[in-house]
Amino acid sequence: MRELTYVEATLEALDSAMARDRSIFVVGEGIGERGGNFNTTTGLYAKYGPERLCDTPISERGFVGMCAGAAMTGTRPVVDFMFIDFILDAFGELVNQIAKMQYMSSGRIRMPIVLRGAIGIGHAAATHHSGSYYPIFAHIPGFRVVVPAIPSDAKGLFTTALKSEDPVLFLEHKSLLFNRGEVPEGDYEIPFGEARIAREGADCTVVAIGSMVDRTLSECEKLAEEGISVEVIDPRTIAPLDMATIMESVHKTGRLLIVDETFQPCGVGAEIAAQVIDAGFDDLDAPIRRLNGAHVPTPYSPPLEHSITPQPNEIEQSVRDLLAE
Amino acid sequence: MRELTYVEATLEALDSAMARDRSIFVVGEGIGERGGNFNTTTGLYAKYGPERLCDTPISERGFVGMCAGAAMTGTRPVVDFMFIDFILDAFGELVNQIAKMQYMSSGRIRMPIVLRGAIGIGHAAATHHSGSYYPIFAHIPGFRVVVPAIPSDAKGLFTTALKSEDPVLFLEHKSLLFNRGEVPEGDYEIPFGEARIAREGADCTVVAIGSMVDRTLSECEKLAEEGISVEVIDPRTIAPLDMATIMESVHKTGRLLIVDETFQPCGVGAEIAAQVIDAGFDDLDAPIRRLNGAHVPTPYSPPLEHSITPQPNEIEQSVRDLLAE
Amino acid sequence: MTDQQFAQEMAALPEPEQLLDLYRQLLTIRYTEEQLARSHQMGLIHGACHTYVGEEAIATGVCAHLRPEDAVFSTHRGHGHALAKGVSPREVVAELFGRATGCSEGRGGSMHLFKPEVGMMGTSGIVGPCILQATGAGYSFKLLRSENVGVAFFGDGAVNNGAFHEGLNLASIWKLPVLFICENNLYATEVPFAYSAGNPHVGNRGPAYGIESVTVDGNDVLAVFEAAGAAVQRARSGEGPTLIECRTYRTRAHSEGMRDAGYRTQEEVDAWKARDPITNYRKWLLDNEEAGPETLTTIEAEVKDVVAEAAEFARNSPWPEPETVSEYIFNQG
Amino acid sequence: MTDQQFAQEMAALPEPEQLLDLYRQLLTIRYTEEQLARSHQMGLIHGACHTYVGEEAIATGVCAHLRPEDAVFSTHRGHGHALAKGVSPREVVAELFGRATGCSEGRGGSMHLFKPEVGMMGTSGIVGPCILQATGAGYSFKLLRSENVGVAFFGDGAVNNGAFHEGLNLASIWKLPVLFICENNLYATEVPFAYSAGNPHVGNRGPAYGIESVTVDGNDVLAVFEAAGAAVQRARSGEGPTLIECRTYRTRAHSEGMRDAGYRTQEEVDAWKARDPITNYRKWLLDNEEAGPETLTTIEAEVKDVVAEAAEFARNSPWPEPETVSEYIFNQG
Ligand SMILES: Cc1ncc(C[n+]2csc(CCOP(=O)(O)OP(=O)(O)O)c2C)c(N)n1
Ligand SMILES: Cc1ncc(C[n+]2csc(CCOP(=O)(O)OP(=O)(O)O)c2C)c(N)n1
Ligand SMILES: [Mg+2]
Ligand SMILES: [Mg+2]
Repeated sequence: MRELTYVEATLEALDSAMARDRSIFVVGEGIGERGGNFNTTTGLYAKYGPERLCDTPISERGFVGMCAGAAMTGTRPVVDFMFIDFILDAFGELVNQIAKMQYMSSGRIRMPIVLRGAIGIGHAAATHHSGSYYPIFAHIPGFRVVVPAIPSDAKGLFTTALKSEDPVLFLEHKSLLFNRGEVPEGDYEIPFGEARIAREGADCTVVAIGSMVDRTLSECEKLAEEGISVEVIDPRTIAPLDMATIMESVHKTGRLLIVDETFQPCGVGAEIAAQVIDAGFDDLDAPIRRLNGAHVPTPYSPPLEHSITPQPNEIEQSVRDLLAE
Repeated sequence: MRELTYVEATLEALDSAMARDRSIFVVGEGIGERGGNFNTTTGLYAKYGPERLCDTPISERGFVGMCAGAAMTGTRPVVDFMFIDFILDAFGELVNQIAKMQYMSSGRIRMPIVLRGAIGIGHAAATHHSGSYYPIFAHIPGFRVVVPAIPSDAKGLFTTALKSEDPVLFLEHKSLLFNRGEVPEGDYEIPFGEARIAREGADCTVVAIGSMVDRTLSECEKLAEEGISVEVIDPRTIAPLDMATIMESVHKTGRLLIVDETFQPCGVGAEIAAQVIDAGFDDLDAPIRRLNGAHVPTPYSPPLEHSITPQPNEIEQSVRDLLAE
Repeated sequence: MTDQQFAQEMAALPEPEQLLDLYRQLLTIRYTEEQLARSHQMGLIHGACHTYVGEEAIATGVCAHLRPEDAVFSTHRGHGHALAKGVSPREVVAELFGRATGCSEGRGGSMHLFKPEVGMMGTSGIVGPCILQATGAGYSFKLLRSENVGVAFFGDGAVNNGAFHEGLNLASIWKLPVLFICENNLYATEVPFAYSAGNPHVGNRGPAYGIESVTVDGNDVLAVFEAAGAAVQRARSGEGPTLIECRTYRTRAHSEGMRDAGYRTQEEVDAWKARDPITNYRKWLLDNEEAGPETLTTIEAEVKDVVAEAAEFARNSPWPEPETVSEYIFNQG
Repeated sequence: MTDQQFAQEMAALPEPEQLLDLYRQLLTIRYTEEQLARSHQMGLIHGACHTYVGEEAIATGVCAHLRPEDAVFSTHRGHGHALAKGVSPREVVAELFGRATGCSEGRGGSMHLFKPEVGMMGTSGIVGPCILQATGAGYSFKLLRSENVGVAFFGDGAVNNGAFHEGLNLASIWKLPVLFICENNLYATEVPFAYSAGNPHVGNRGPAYGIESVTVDGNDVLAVFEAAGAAVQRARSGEGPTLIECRTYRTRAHSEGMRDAGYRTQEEVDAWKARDPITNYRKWLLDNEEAGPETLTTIEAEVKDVVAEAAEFARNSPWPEPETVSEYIFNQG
């Protein structure tokens, strides 16, 4: 199959959706003729023009609130934040308006808005350009939260996002954007709430999110040589979270590690662990472990930055520790 | 000992601190002559004047960002949000500036700011006036998050907050504000990160937060009549979280329930459960259970509103279920 | 453009038959609010309740120009906007009573009134968002090549908020069909606008955003009608947004049950009460022989009945079922 | 007040000995930026790097009036502000190299430069907050009865942001000692201000907030010096904030390594390069016989050495220790 980068995969999905559905438009800083800071809209301006690829002032709250109003009145905005960190200035609109609108209006108003942006630590982007924040959006009722790890998932999930009637946060890790992978031609949707089993295994379950999926898989290859068989699950969407697949895996392996770059306290790993301990208590043969990014603002300097994300050797060691329990 | 309401207790702490420390000032809407929507500043305007009790325009982002700058330059702002829901418009300032400032400046700039407001579901305040959001602030590195349940704690913890060099979120549940309780005279501090054992017991540990503490305690009295002995822990601060006290209790009881009005996914209960299952796996005789507010925007109508917070009978039943495991 | 030039460009006065509709609309709001105030005292309303008494001319004058497809976004003080946009007193009162028959099925209450079927796209407990959402409706309408307009109603308090700045600028640069209606009642709760704004005028803020702006007497329904008519016409014909400052006053407390002293004088309240938009409009109708006293008395009696019936309807309506509490969070699943 | 009246009220020209300090400061910024650009190409700078080349006159002219106790808050394009406020080239370059000797000990990088000891209260990767924080410094200084001032430097891009609106209004209503310095270089990344602002002028926005505002040639260090002097004087004497729009241009790409085509013409770039603030000021010094060519050449050589030595220092500096990564999150514990 042909290969595309992660960004090319979402671009293909966006182009196809925009061709099909005239109500879709994109707003953001530099997403018009420039084609987006991360090439997320390259070539679309020439095809669809300035109303549908709309460069904005630096008014994050303003254009998010505006897009909420647009979504309420028959169009389908896609907000491209470039770095997702900038979404924080629009947090009030997100939590009090976008997430709650369908509910407040007893389902008679829809909120088909896609909010996308680059997340994650890396490239010495420092603390104002390294955020992810998805555990926060999973905490709030009303959002779909999507964190694809590979190009084919990125395309299928973005297609689903662009057809959704609900608000979707589509979060793309900076270190994945230019990764290549096989991507099917044509339109296809991947439903929200279905995890991908990235690797089957029998001895230990590892749930890995976003950029941690590949990092975990490479370690598993090494462990496999020693006969240690790890199952790796990529949830793909954080909300809804496919606990059934995780539960089933833990039932089989009896051991669970969650690897996630974002902060540990009240994070996704905590939620997964809490659900497993509640409904799967008898399945567990060992404690549940979490590997997270350090609970610290992202430092700039490369050696500091490197030290705060879960490293391959830590993943390996955590699996070994669990197996030794 | 004399009794005060929760609000009177924090007012006493604030008055005393302002008398002692001229660098403390309060900003908010209606906190001047009016004395605050919840009487949080009653009488202070007459004593300390308009510069130190400063009524603001409806510019939440603006005055929070302003107070960040003030805290950086030698004064000690207290932001009184009335309803904490309004803090969301200032979320960017909180997360990207206030929480990160000490770190970014390698500790050479201080951020002594107190952000206070009424939280919680009740009184048909509906979804724009019922938020709590503390799990979000506990997720982000850089905040102290305080959720007192009784007047004496409110006073001691507020005194600590007003002396802290770090940003503090001081969150007061609306249904507690006019509760009365014994409050010592004079100044005293309660350190952050020390839970209160609200009730000793041997059979089951319940961690209850904010308004859930009293609700849990009343159920425990009933259960005690049947010989069921529940230990109730009030963490008082969500960040830092006193896991040692919780761990010790679970070591004794082998059973854990967490009762919290806020949303379940990626919440405080998840974090507590995940830490206990990691470090206290062998102590557990039963699954860990969580009782949370429903994962839904707060509805207005009383019967709907009533149905979404953990109710006494649910607390009782959860304890019974755990004991039956 | 000066205010005067702008005035000359304005739409004409209402047609004769519309004059009585305006009167009926004013009364519908007034009587409903007075009913809500009584119901609040009786404990039938559970949360906050901000009435629109004294400001009725604004919603009435603006919404007279709107079609159901035009989209209105409002604030915490939104009962009047909902009523003027076509939500029935029944649905408004029932919503405040928390009943399943309310316009938001009891999920919303006073500050969250929704009826998209008539273009009432919501009131909000948060100051500011309505400005942005109306801008967004304008964006939709432009993209969809419709002639509809988005309308934001907001208080003077919102003018100091970043949403005002960002929303007006966005509407300006894309020439969106939007009306920004500022109801300047001089106070945000108890804080005077003259204290909280470095520039105490709203109607002169247009140039800061390159848009038309004007100040009108918000207690004069005909003045509001004229200004709004011109603005709607501009919007529908692709000429972009307009900011209209309506100078007005709320004659009841900020919200029912709240103190209403200490921040404004009795003289000030009395002076504004003497400028009551309904009394004055009634007088104008009589003085100009647009209607006789019997006609007006008949309308008054009719509206009274409608509102009384609405309260009765609300009282007899069922509560929402707790089992349904998690419905509607998502459209799917 | 008209611009002209304002100009008359302005402080005098710099003292003769200050004229050469200004020249030295301009060069320090220019040479440091050029060094950083080279270092970026060599891979010694790890994150983004936004240079201030072409805009040096602004930081130079403003900071010439500031004391170490005055508080400066800046943006993503903040190297020049840090240098002008008294952070040494060593500390700036080392910070961008990510070394422990950098002004933020390597935690910050290009967009997070801090040295509170000299009143450099930080640059920010987020557009907007500096405006609010400078306002807050003004609040502190007023409350503490000091004569210090808060200064915000920000781009034209920030003007469309709610922080601008809220910050200027707050500073106005409390008459805070603050300077709002808008560096209008016509673009936010590649988006022209003329496109993104309904009103393409910044210097006329003061009246919307009831504060003084003025537009100056941001490439003329003496014009900036004069306007800033008057504003600082006003602030120190309790007369409140001033907004100064400095019209300028960045002659390099938005950030190092980024494309610099497709959104502006070569003619435009060339026209502005011909108005280079340093070349022109040099010429002015010579023409007015304020300095001879040898003096200037000596200064140039001296500054070159300082900057070269700074790069050397940075290259030889140690990396921060990963073990320290969690230090400084909290003051206590
Ligand atoms: C963002 C936000 N901050 C604070 C409040 C609390 N609040 C509710 S109404 C109000 C005053 C609003 O004043 P104005 O906009 O002038 O409207 P009015 O009540 O006078 O009609 C305030 C401060 C809020 N609802 N939203
Ligand atoms: C809130 C926010 N949104 C977007 C960005 C991304 N961004 C960085 S610099 C920039 C352009 C800034 O333009 P301007 O304020 O004019 O400053 P200049 O770069 O021209 O000096 C943008 C959009 C940001 N840093 N912060
Ligand atoms: Mg008002
Ligand atoms: Mg610029």
